[in-house]
Amino acid sequence: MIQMAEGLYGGVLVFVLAMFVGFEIITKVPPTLYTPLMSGTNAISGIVLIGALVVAGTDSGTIGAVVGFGAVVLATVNVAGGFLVTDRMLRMFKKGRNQP
Amino acid sequence: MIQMAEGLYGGVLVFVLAMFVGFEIITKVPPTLYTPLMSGTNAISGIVLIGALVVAGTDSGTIGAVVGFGAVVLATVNVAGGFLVTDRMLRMFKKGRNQP
Amino acid sequence: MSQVMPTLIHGAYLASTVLLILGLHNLRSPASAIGGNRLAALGMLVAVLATVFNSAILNLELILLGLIVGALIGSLAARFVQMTAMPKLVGLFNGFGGGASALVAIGEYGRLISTSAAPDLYTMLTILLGMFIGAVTLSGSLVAFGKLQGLVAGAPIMFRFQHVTHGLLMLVFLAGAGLVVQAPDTWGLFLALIGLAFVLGALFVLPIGSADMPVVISLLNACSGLAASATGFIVQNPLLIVAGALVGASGVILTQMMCTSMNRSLAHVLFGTFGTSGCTADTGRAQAEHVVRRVDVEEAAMMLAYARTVVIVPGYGMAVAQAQHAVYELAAQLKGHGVEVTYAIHPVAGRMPGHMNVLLAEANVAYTDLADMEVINPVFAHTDVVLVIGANDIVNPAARSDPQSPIYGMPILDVDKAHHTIVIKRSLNPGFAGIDNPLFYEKNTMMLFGDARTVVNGLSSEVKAL
Amino acid sequence: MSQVMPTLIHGAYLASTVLLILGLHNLRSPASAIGGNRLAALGMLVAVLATVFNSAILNLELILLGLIVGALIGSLAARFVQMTAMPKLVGLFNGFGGGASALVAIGEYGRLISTSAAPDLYTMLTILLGMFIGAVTLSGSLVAFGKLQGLVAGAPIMFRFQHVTHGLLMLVFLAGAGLVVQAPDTWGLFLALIGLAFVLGALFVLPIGSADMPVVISLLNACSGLAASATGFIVQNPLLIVAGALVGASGVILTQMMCTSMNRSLAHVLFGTFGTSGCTADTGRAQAEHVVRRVDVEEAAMMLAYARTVVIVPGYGMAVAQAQHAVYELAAQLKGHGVEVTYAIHPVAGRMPGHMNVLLAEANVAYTDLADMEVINPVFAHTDVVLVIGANDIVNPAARSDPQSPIYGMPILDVDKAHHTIVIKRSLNPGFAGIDNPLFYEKNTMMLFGDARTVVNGLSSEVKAL
Ligand SMILES: NC(=O)c1ccc[n+]([C@@H]2O[C@H](COP(=O)([O-])OP(=O)(O)OC[C@H]3O[C@@H](n4cnc5c(N)ncnc54)[C@H](OP(=O)(O)O)[C@@H]3O)[C@@H](O)[C@H]2O)c1
Ligand SMILES: NC(=O)c1ccc[n+]([C@@H]2O[C@H](COP(=O)([O-])OP(=O)(O)OC[C@H]3O[C@@H](n4cnc5c(N)ncnc54)[C@H](OP(=O)(O)O)[C@@H]3O)[C@@H](O)[C@H]2O)c1
Repeated sequence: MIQMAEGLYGGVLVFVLAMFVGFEIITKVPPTLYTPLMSGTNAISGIVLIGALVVAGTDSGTIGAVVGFGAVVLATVNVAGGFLVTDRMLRMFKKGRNQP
Repeated sequence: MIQMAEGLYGGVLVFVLAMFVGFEIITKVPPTLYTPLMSGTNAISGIVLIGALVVAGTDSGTIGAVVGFGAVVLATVNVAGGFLVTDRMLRMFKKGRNQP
Repeated sequence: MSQVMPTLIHGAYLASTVLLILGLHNLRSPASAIGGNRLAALGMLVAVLATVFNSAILNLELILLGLIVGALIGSLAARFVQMTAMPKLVGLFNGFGGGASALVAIGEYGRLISTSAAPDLYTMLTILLGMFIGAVTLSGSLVAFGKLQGLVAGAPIMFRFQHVTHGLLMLVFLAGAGLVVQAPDTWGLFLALIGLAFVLGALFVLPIGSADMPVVISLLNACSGLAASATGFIVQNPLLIVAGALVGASGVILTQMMCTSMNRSLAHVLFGTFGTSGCTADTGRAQAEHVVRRVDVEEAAMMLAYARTVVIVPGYGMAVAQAQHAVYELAAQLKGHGVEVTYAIHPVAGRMPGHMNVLLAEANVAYTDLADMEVINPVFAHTDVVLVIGANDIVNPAARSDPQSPIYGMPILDVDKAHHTIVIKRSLNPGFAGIDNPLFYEKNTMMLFGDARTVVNGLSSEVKAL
Repeated sequence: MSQVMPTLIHGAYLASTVLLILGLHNLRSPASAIGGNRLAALGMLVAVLATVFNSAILNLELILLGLIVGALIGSLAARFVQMTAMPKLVGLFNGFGGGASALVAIGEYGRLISTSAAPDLYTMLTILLGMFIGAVTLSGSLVAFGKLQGLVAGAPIMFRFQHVTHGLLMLVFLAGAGLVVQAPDTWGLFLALIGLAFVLGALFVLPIGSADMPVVISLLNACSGLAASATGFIVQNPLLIVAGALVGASGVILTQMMCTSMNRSLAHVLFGTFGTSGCTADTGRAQAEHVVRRVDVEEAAMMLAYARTVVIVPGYGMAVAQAQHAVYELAAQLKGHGVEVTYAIHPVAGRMPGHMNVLLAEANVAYTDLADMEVINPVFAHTDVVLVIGANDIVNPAARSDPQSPIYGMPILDVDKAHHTIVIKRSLNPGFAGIDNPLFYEKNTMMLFGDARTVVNGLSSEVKAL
């Protein structure tokens, strides 16, 4: 049997599956929403914040702390800014009164 | 850090992602193709043949051999029959000459 | 275990995963579907070859024999099955898939307890899960097949306290499973659990009427996928998990779609009773009150041939009568007379999703001549003649107008809006839902009684003679 | 590492994965999109909280400070950015994401080589990959932002042998990476590689004209996702892999879509030179040969107010002039006169996918009043007046008729088929593609020269006065 565990194989499989999920979902997004889609996915790429937290939280000297702190700030700007600006944009989209 | 490796978590994650892929793909299949879809996915569920091969290939006494043999036969019927009947059905679908 | 060339086998499994997904993806249009199915088959082949070459397989002859026997049976079945028997075949194959999963779980159980180390909790749980889903799928599918084939009584088989009995048996199974987890190496108990799972599967399907079998089969399709996924957890192979999940998703969506189109909940299909009572009474009352306009073959042929537009609505009766070739012939004759002919396909016409599409495709009808419900419904108002062939529930206007009707709210084909509607069936008997159809008594409806194939053949010759 | 409550954190990460996917899934319609975005944000929050509580984090104050500073900057930017500056903002944020990924890779490198054991090949490779994609994304995004902001020269910056230089630098990077893998604990070399990656990213974007920045930004969007995925491999967290892959897929699809709509290949955008030469010559020739019909604000207002149907085609000029509110006002006036007003949206109108939709939404235009290209094109033939506001390439009929044109084959809005077309722009100058537009010389085209906002405001007052 194949060990599911093996790092690289498992990781690549997860990556491929997620790519498929992404392709199938994004091709259904209408052009109307492309700009919010860009800023929204932008926010999602801030997921690297999770990695930044781990790096910043580990004891690895001053350099480690500085690098970690920088990563946390950058990723948080991305996350907070991305989701908020997307929300702001989407709230502007309104439905016509006459159409369903 | 989280070990990607841990069996259950990795397996469940892969399962969830594959479910999403399935849902997104299948909702795009037109009703015209629902019957071939059923028989085609039927064939795919014969993937358990991989497991059957492993069981049948391991030395585990007569019972093991019998069980393994049975599993291989059943799964192969499923795979071969499923793909072939789907192919037969799909070959019947024809495009009209006047429409594009 | 044996990891002779781990990178190669991982690559092969990854390729197989991608091929299976791309294959399904290509099922999105009839033009690409053939290629898609072949891609998926290729993916399966890659996985099988990689497994055979990778594992240090001991009894290769046995395995080859199994593969050959299976492939032979499978291809013969695929070659000779009639298109009208597809629901049965799919049902049977589901069972085989489930059975294979159960056997793999059992085999793994045997292997694990014969080795010294006690299997851990996780492994035992996945084995029990795989065995349970697999066995339930197998016995459930066999009963469903039996019902469709007429081997088992089609009518719902019920007895007192049946739900209570099911629940109790389920509890017994869970208790037994708990025991097995605690003391894994007790073959006796494990065998008893297998039997119990088998019984539960059969008991689950027996109370459901044969008319509801398509929904059950679609659900068991999902189960066979989930069984494969569970097996993937047992043998720790993600390829099985992925492929099984894809099948599971597909089965769930199709089941859901059928329930929505029939306007019933899944629970109602599985635990309710439907299509067995009340129909005769209803029909009697209705027939007495209303007037039925009949038409004969000659007159119907005239109406069709001199129409500008004709929409054909096929239903279960066309499948039963195997009239699809005759229908194609009639449409060809009409087109020769300059009539514009379209086929209107209701999502749950027939007894299986996409049933009519396959039958008409078999009879050479181009899929571009078929129109889905949403497309064709607005067209009926401008249609000269609608020809309903062996369809009933899917054209029942009570679904639109009568809040008391059990099918109220179900989307239907609005054939009653056409200028003229000709309905071919053998009697005024109800269809699948067992309820009367006000369409038959409408002013612009004409009934053309008889077996679908005979009548349509008759229409063809008349049109030809015109 | 620290696994205080492995099941809980796994559950949280799984929930986060599902929330992110469902969030994206809900972006499929404007009605569900707000909820979708919030679901995704919730998913992110769950992941962050779980991580903070799970890891035995040492310097919690530092982390909290980082979170607060980042959140503050992010929310201020989100609150005050102008909708017309969205491309810039997205570009900058991409850079931040890439930068964070690079820093995580660098931090992990530092941690690993400061512990005794030599990091294995796999880890070193993922670290180098994450650092490279992250650094390239950061410097590329900064240059792109600079170009859009006017800090860096917008024109393509090129020099001799530039592609050769890029190639050589890339080879140097690969060689250096090889060395680092062999002898991991050489900080100097690693730092040099970081610098090199940074330079490569900048060199990659510098030669591309500022007009092509939207494509570059979309591509860098994909890169920021892939960088996050690479980081997921480094810190062995599948959540990062999944989320990064989702972003990667989205960026790739949007890039592809833009290239298709502009009828150019991605390679041509990245390595070709476009929109810089030939335009003046073309324009000169064309102006000399053709007659241009002009119209003034009064007459145009009359035509619009007395039309039955008006289609408004907004383009980049409307964004530049910030005329969206004025346009809404004009449409309201016209509707008051009983005119049926629709907006026609070309997929690459403006400078960013969906640009016009956002601007019009900002000005309160209902998204149900907007029509996509496929829907509106057949309608133009029955339209009384089309009002083109600051659009040029997207209505250039040369794309249909002139095989010599660089945009030949690009799908356009067929405004030349309408009864009358009024074009508002400041001159006969070309737009993004730098080519002349035969539409301006057609018989039924009238030019209304001036700044979009001023002119549209003028039209509004005239219509009001009628
Ligand atoms: N497609 C699916 O996936 C699916 C799944 C589950 C359930 N269903 C259900 O199945 C039904 C399908 O509707 P439907 O309109 O296609 O079928 P139907 O409502 O079952 O009606 C079929 C009609 O065909 C007639 N018929 C039978 N044999 C015939 C023959 N040899 N020649 C001529 N007529 C014949 C019968 O009337 P006579 O006896 O008077 O001839 C019967 O009324 C729906 O209620 C749907 O909910 C469908
Ligand atoms: N949307 C995207 O995702 C995207 C991405 C990359 C590239 N592009 C490209 O961008 C172009 C978009 O086409 P488009 O028609 O929207 O824009 P365009 O072809 O760039 O034309 C814009 C026109 O607006 C006029 N204009 C500028 N400022 C103005 C003002 N203040 N008032 C009035 N008019 C003004 C300009 O003419 P004057 O100078 O005469 O006023 C110019 O010709 C396409 O070529 C597309 O391929 C789009």
